[in-house]
Order: sequence, then structure tokens, then C-alpha cells
Amino acid sequence: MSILINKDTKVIVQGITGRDGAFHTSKMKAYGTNIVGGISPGKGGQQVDGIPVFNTVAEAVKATGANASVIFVPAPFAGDAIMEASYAGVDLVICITEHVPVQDMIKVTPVLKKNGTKLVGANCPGLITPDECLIGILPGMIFKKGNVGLISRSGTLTYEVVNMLTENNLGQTTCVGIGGDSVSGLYFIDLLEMYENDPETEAVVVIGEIGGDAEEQAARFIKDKMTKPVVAFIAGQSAPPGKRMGHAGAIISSGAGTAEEKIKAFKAAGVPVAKEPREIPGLVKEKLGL
Amino acid sequence: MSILINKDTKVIVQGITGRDGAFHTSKMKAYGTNIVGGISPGKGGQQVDGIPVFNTVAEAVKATGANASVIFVPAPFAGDAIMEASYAGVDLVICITEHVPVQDMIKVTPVLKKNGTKLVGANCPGLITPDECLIGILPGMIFKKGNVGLISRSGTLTYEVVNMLTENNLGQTTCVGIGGDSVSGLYFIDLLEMYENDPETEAVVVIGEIGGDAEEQAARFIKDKMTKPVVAFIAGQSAPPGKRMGHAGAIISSGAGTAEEKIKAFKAAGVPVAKEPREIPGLVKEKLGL
Amino acid sequence: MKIHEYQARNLFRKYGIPVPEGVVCHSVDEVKQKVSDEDKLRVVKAQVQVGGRGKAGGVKLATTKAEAVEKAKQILGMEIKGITVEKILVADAVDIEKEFYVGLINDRNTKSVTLMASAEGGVEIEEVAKVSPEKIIKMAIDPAMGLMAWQARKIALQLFNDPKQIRQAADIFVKLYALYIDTDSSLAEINPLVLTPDKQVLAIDGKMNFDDNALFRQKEIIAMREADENEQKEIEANAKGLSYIKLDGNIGCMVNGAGLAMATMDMIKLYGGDPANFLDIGGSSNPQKVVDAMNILLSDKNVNSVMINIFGGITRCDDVARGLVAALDIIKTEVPIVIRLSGTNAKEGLEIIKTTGLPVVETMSEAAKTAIELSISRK
Amino acid sequence: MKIHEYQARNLFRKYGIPVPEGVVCHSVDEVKQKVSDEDKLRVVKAQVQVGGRGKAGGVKLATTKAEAVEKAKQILGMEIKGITVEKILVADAVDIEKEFYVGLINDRNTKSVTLMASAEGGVEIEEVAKVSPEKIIKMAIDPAMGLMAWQARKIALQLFNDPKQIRQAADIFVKLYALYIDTDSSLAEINPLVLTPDKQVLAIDGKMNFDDNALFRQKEIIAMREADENEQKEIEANAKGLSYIKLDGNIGCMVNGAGLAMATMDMIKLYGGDPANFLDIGGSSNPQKVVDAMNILLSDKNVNSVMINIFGGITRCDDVARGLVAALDIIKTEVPIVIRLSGTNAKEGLEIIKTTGLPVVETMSEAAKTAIELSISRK
Repeated sequence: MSILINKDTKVIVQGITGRDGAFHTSKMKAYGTNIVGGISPGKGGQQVDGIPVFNTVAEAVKATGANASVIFVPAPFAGDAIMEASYAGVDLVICITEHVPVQDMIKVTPVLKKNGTKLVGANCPGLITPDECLIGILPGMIFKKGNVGLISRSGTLTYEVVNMLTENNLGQTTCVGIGGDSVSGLYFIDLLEMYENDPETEAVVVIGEIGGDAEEQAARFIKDKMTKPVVAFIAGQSAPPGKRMGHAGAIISSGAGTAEEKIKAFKAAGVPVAKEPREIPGLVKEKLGL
Repeated sequence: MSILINKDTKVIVQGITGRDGAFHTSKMKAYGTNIVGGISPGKGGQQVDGIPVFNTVAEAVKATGANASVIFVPAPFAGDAIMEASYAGVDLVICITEHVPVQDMIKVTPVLKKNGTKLVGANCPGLITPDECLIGILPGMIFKKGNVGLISRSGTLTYEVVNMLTENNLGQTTCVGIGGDSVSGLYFIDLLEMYENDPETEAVVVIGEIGGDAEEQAARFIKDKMTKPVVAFIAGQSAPPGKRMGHAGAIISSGAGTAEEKIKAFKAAGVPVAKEPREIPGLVKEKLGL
Repeated sequence: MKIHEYQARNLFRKYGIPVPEGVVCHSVDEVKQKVSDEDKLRVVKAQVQVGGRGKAGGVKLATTKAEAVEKAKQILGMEIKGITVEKILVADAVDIEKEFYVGLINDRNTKSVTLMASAEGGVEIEEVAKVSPEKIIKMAIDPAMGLMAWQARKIALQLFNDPKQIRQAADIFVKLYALYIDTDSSLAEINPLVLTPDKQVLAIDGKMNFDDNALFRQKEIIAMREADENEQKEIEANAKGLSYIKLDGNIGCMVNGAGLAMATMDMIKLYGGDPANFLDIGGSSNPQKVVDAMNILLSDKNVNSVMINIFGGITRCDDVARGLVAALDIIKTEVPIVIRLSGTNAKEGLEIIKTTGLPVVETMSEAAKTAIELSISRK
Repeated sequence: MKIHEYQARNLFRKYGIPVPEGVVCHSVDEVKQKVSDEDKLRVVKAQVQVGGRGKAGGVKLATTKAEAVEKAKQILGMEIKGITVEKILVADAVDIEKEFYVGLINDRNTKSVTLMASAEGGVEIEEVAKVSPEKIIKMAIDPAMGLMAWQARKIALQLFNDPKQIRQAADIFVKLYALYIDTDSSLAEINPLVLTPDKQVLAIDGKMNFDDNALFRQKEIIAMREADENEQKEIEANAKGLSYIKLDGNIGCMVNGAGLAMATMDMIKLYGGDPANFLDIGGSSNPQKVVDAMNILLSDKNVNSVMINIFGGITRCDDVARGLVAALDIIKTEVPIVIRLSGTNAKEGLEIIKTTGLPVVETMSEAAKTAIELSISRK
């Protein structure tokens, strides 16, 4: 088992003929992901890397039965691409594109709700169920099948942590990079609930960062609803207030969203918080009694 | 029985402190309509003609249990007033205001659907179930309780016809002025279906006019779905194409929406069409075997 | 409210919809001044707000400046469907590989703005709709979301093959929708939208109408109004709270309510007469309104009898009658008038009217018959 | 992106939100020229993009023109939180009966634009939020419908009693929302919104921030940018595809990925060091980017050691290493550098890096410790 994606997930790529889209499509395909089609308006009927190209998401879904779509189109068009996928009935949409305007994400939100679409991102590395399905730009080789779930607001920091988990023989059920923007799709609580209900996941690693109060909400959820152990890390303890730390969502505004508050909330919920990333595997092992 | 409104209908008035709102509120009240409140932002707590005034529709609904609202606010604010009533959960909204921009009505439409609100109008005289409830600006004294339903796109022409019906001892269950705009709330088919399901209504008079193809649709509906007799009249047989005949919706565009087409459609559906209004009572009597 | 082609083009340009270069001229001298000396294919087009100007000779091609001036001379001042041509557009003509149609309207049935597009451009879309409706692509637009880019692309994909052209066309559709909404339009057409041999998608001819009810919030659009004589009369009537439309007959009508006014015209026709106008004075008993209405009505010299048809509703007939008497006292005319008064307090009203000495009747049918008789006797 | 108060006022005015008259001046001479001779109460305000200027003496009242000039002299050139005041706003002061707060933000939790309003105006809203959160009215706005007039009225009804004031306030809220959406704002505050003794509702002070990701479609907003020195550096870095923020420490960091960059800073701090910056070079192995990043980093004279922390993901470490070597070949600096390279093909990468002779380590912790040691040895 896993969450969100597995070997049966049928994936289409929006923006398959673009530079990034084409590159990562071949990477995903090489990993074993079941890429069933791509979208590029006006190039329907062509093939990219042996994958059929369609003019619209609706056509691709109709022809292939795709239930997941990954978006590589440029930022000005990403919000629209999410809506196209949502209106076409795709269950899970992963938006890799960074720098998507916040208003576009806000506009997308009620559409997703209305159509029952799950969104990961934007501005995220994607997600992976090791050995089954990789969607996005994650480096597949550092992941390993196992029983730890992972949710992260960051990209390379996630790889850093996953690499350590794998080196410590802590494989993963599904790892999800939820993205660094302030208004995003699936967030900590949504995913924690899925991990709680996934029989195979035995522990969850949460990698948060400064900005917003999603970590505090996650801590309350863990305390109230979760039976499985969670280990956390928060990036940005040394970040100054009022400055956007690379990620659009990583900003401490008027004293809210600090690392201190988040760490305090996790600790109050019984969630051990690693002082530095390399402590994470040990804390997970401790919790699992390994 | 009747459709849409009866003696138990609790009515609030949006724009009760305006000139038209105040005047017609007293008329409605005098007729016996159960006016339970009025709305005028900032005048909540006051009374008009013994009727309590509220600041918002939501407050009025909460305090009075109102299930119908009639709108007398000026055209630039009418669309918003409809939305306020719809979001406040009012079942039936009657918009008397004329000259409401079409885009405002278009914007309102999905909101009504989402909230399950029925709208009559805009630009309509309202509706009446004689001796029970009058909502709008109809002259109550010409109506008489009975078994004929009436739907009309016009105002005074309706009174003209109702007057003749009443003089011919053909009383009415409910008469609905649906308004003369091109984009409106309830329309012929919606109401024909209600009359078909109302045990007391024995025949229906439909007063159409040039513009659009609602009469043609009504004719199809009558042919396919109705068991009760319908008599029709169409105004505008002598109207030139391309000119808006007073009502925003009364315009023949590019050969479509002519009286000839509508009359033909009704006749094909077995609906007798009066050549002039005074023929209507006779046609109804004939159909009812009186 | 309607605007001229050149005004629609200006709006298109403001919204980033590509249109070929062109200038508006009111005289041959202006053509000489504004048009460059360069030899190139130009099209000279009469700016009139009626259809069928091409067939009427109001659109001509010119290959040189001299020729453009010559064609302008021919077109300026000509009559098209009763309208004198006072302005022309001299625009660059472009080579056309293919013509398309795209338009937006307020659709009564879906109660939404609907986009229509067709690969059959350049001809009247109503013709296409009649002959081969399957060639028109329609899409109802959710007002809450607007025309989303992917939807525009979906339409464009049915008209164009090349990714670049698809993008250009979809972009034009989205911009046209923005223009339509921002200006409270009730019709916005690009016909034809063309593909040039060098693969540009351009708007060649445009038409826009606007919702009269929304003009209060459209200052920029009102400023574009260039009404012809008849429209001017209608606009003046509107300003006075009246709704007036001139027709070709000789029996003037003055009625309260639009539906009743139409039914009145119909009845005159039914009884063999010919209505001179549609005139709705609305629901008030204000004598000034009746005076204004009568003045507008009688300014039409064809009118040789008048039928006043009033049904008293909330406004009682006795009040209306008092208003009418006051008004008729002011209006001095030789044209015979018949008055019909019915509805609430009709009896009391009829009594009051009798003091005028004018013929008074109780039903529409009688009034129509009387008006026709009066008209015939005056011929 | 931030703008000055006077720029926010200009945007308010453009959208029909009433603000008192005022002029922006860059010098005392300009004050003498632009301010009228009339004696009236004016307020002279420093235009700096930081909070707390009132406490710092950057806001002063003046009753005459002479006094306004005097206050301008005092404020122009003063330092507020390290920023030199280069502009002042001289605005008409209005009598205030009551102060309110209204603001719009992008709310992460409701994933919508949220309107906040409070009868506690004139003070920092964050303070109100902390001390008495119940005094802040919040409303999440449906992006598909926008802020509907009845919703704006519902908020206004909680702040005002008089129908006219309710209408004025609701109108301001609707206009502020339109401005917010049209400009891709991320914060739009009117604080205070005031009621004057003659019952006018006015915006006295305004603040607006904008979504950096949306600036590509906000030409008019970008044109307003007046960045201070540090921001200028950040903007230049952005233009090169880098994300840079200057801090107060002495250990420079260059990292791929924002989360990892933050974790790197945290680790330096954890081990007793002091990071000089946040610097994310993103996912490419392009040597030019490393050169640009290093130049920006070293332009900070406090930096006395540098930690390069790279985790190879899709981009393999050997590629990254080649990029680094090429870049380090161009960069000539005395400042000691430690390189950490991990992830995909780390071994191959480390081999390549060794050719530079720079200290190379395998873990973040080692790298942080080394950088701190290098820094101490340089002091």
C-alpha cells in the first residue's frame, strides 16, 4: 500500500513538448511510472518518446483513462492548466511549475473542490511511491520502498532527508513534496490523515518551514487524531522576519509563522523535532523501536 | 391550492424604505399579504407601516422565518439584492426592478442554482394567488380566486387579460408576471410544470411576446408533457425586426423570435392562439367545456 | 446601443486584438490628408450601422492612394438602407488564406454569455445558422469563471491546426470576452477573423452592441454614441421615461405598458389599420409625460389619428384621466384622438375624460376601430 | 514587492477611494513650491517602507506652510530603521471622529482573499490580533464571485451606524477589493480609515504589497518600484535566477534549494556560527549561475568564509561539480571556501572537486563546522 499513487496510476503530462516536460517525462518513464499520454495543443497525434500526445486533457483522459496529471507549463499558464485537468475529471493533479501567482491558485481552489480534484503543489518536486510510481522531478534513485511516509514543503532538503533515511535502511511508503507556496493544494493535515489510514505506513516524517501556521495545525491534528508516530524538522530557525526565504510561503509576518512557535507546537503534541536533519533517522528508529 | 405562494407565504421587502418599496408594501399589506419584514441597511430596528425593518436579509430571515422576498431597489443594485436574498436562503425572490443589466442577471443565475432559489423577474409585475397573497405591483382588485393559471411576459397586457377572465367569471389559481427581460428567472416551462402538478389549476393562459424562443419551447413542453389545456396570446405581430419594443427581451433578431413562428409552434402543439386579447376567455371556456 | 465598425476596431485594439491599420475619414479631403502615398491594397468601407453595405456598394477596394480617394468620393454621401454615409474607414487590405467567424452573445436559454465560432467566416452567421447549424461551435461561459484559456483553446483547436495559430486565436477569444464583459456588451462579433498567408490571425471586421440598461456604468461607451435621426428620437424619448419606436403607418398609439402597446399595434393591424409607432408611457399618471409623449408622436407627420389606450392597474383610471385632461389641455392639435380607459376605477375615469369632448370608448377593439375610421376620414 | 504610502494613495484615488489631498516632495524647495500658502493643518510624513516611522519621529503636524517647510527640513534625510528618508508626503490633515482598520490579505488557511476590518483603527492590526482577536471581523471572499456589495455592507454595518456612512464604507471595501485583484496585491491596508466630524469616510494611510510572482502581468506596478539598497541586491539576484537575502553574519552560504538553504543557515547558527546570507541557486549546474551567486555573496564585506552546500538530485553531482570547478576557476577570492557535495553521483562529484584543492566534505554538519572554523581563523 501507499497513498495517492501506486503502480496502477496512469499519468499524463501537461506541457510534454516543453524542455522541462520532455526531460522529466523521460526520467519518470525510466523510473517505471506509467506515463500514458501528454498534452500539447496543436500537436495532438504526434508522439514524444513513444508517448501519444493529445490536444486537450479531456481527449487524453478519454483515450487513456489517465487519473493523474503532472504540470510543467510556464507559470502564467499553470493555473489554467490545473483547471483544465480538474474540469477534465483528473483525480490527482501535480503542479511542478514554480512562481505561480497566488491569485491564480486562489481562483483554482473552489474549482478543485467542486470537481473533487486533489492537487499537489504548485512549486513542488512531486511525489513518489518507491518502485511503483514517481510523478515530478524527484531523483528516483535515492528512494527505497519501506514503511515511512514523508511530507515536505521543500525540495532538496527532502532529498537530503530521504537520502539519510534510505542510508539508514528506513524505506518509504510514499513521499510527498507539497511545495513552498503560501496557497497550495494538499497540505499537512490532508496527507497525515491519508498516512494514518494507510496500513503500510508505520511512521511519518514532516518537514516544515517558517511561514503560516500549517505546522501548528498539523501538530493539533497529530495530537487529536493520529495513532502513528510522527517526527518533525523545521527549516528557517535563523530566518529574519519579513523576508521571503526563496519559497513564496516562507516568510515570517508580524511575529507569526516563526520556527520557534512551530517547534513548540510539535513538542506539545509529543512530536520529536530534530535540531538538524541528520537526527531524523535516529528519531524515527527510536519511535519505531528499531 | 396554487403555485409558488399562498396564505402561508412570509414576505420580506428589500428596499422597503424607498418610494416604490414603501408604496407597494402598503398595497400588498392591504391586500392581505403576510409582509413580515423589510430590509434597509442602517435602518434596522425601525418600523415602516408597522413592519419591522432589518439591516440585512439574513437577519430578517432569521427573525421572521421569511421564505419570499420582493425587491424594489434601483437597477444598479438589483442583481446584488437578488444574491443577498439567495445566499440568505430565501426560497422565492421576486425582482420588480426594471432596467437591470443583463450581465448582472447572468452573474446571478448560477448563484440561484447553487442555493436552490427560485426567481421571478426582474422587470416583472410580480405574482398573485388571489385572496391569499399578492407579491409585487399587481392591481389586486382585478383578480379573482378560481381555476385558471396565467403566465405572462408583460404587465398591463396581463391586467387587461385578467380583467377579461374575471369579468367572464374565470377566476385564477396563481398569475405570474415573469417579466420582459431577455435573461430572467422562472420561465414558461418551469411554471407550466408547476401548474400541471397543481390539483386546482384546470387551464393555463400563456401570454408571450416576440423575442427569443421560449414560446416555442413551451409549445414543445405542452405537447410532450401537459395534460391540462393551454390557451395562448402573442404580442408583437406587427413589430419590425431589430427594434427593442420597450421590453429588453422583446426584439426580433435576424428573423428569429417572430410572432409568426411562436403562433405556429403553439398551434402545432394543439394550443389555440387568440388573435386579440378579448378572444382569450372564450377559448378558455371552450377548452374547459363551459 | 450600437457603434460603428471603426469604433469596434478601436476597442479591439485597446484590448490587444490585432486589426489591420486604418483611418476614419469624414470627407474626401480627409482621405487625401490621412492616407499615405504608398501604393498598396486598401479597402474603403462605409461606416453605417446597418447590414448589407457590401451589396449596396458601400465597400470598395483601392490599389493606390488616388484610387482610394476616388472610391471615397463614391461612397461618402451615398444612401444605404435610408442612411446617408457620413464616414468611411480606409483600412489596409490583407491577403486572406481562410476566413472564420467568432462572436459573443447573451444567450436567453442558457442564461449565459455564449461564444459562437465557425470556420464559415465572412458570411452572415444567421445564414450559416439556418443552412448548416452544425458548422457553428457554441460554448456557454460560466460567469463566475469567465472564458478560461483552456476553453478558448478547445474552440481554437476546432478551427486551426498549427500550435501558434491556435494560441493566437485562443488569445483573441479570451480578449474579446474581457472586452465584452468590461463594456456590458450584448453582441461582439469578429467577422471575418482571418488567417493570412503569413500565418497571422487578424480581426478584419467587427460589430459590437451594448446593453442599454448598463450604459449608466459605461461612460466610455456612451461617449461613442452616434445615433441616426430615428435613433435620436428614441433616445430622447427614453430620457423622458418613454419608450418610442417609429413605424411606417399613420395611426399613432400611446399606451401604458410595453406588452399592451404591442398588442395595441397588433390590433390596429388586425382591423386593417397601420400603426405609426410603438409608444409606451409607463405606469405614471404624470400629465407632463403624456404631453411629452404626444409631442413625440405628433412630430411624425404621417400620423392622422391617435389612439390612447390605458389600462388602470395600481394607478387608478380616475387619476390617469385627470392627468390626460390636464395634458390634452396643453396639447393643441388638429389630429383626431380616441381614448380608451379601462381597469381600476374605469367608470370614474371615463366620466372625467368626457369633459374633453373627445371620443371615449371602453374596450381596445372599439378604440382601434374608431382610430382607423378617424384615420380614413382624414385621408 | 512593496510600495510607498503615497503610491498606495495614488492607487486608492485611481479606484475612487477617497483620500485627503497631498503632495510628495523630495526636497525642502519642492515643499516650498508645491504646498499652498493657505494656513491649514497638514501632516508631513516620511515615505519609507518600514513600520514604526511615527515613533521614530517621521510623522509631524504643521499648521502653516512655514511650519510644514520646517518639519520637512527635520524629516528629510533622517534615518528610520537604517533607511534614509528621501521623500515626504505633505497631506491635508483631517479632523477625526473615529478610526477604523480595513485590510485584504491572501489567507493560507482558507486559500482565499480575506477581508479584515476592525473598529480599532490607527494602531498596528497585529497588536489588536494578539490582544483582542475578537475585535477583528474576518470574511473569506469567494474568488468566483468577488466581494459582493451585500457582503461589504454586512461588514460596514458592524463598524458604522448611519446608512450613508455604511454605503460609503461598503463602497470603499468593494473598490479596495477590485484594486487588490487587479494589481495582484498580497496586502492592501487602509489604516486608519476614518470618519470625520462632517461624516465623511476617508482613507488616511495606506499600505500595499504585491505578489512577486505576478509582476510579469503588472507593468504599472513594477514601474512604481523604489527599492532600497538591500532590496536592489535581492532584485538583481532574482533577475539572475538566484534568491538572495542579506543577513548580519559573516559566513556566506550558497545552496541549491530554498529549504536546504534555510536548513544550512540554521545549522551554522546551531554550531555557533553566524550566517551572512540566504542564497538559493536553484536546480541548474550552469557555471555562470555559480559565478553570479559568488559575486553577490562576496560583495558583502562581512563575509570571511563560504560554505557551498549542494545536494544532487536530478542534476547529478558530477555535473554540478564540473560547473563548480569551471566557476571557481573564474572567481578569484581570498575568502576560504568549503564545499559539500552529496546525493546522486556524489563520489564522482567529490573526485572532480578535489582538483580545486579546496576543502571538500560529505555532510552538511561537517561543512558547517569547517566553515565556522575557517571564519574564526580569519578574524
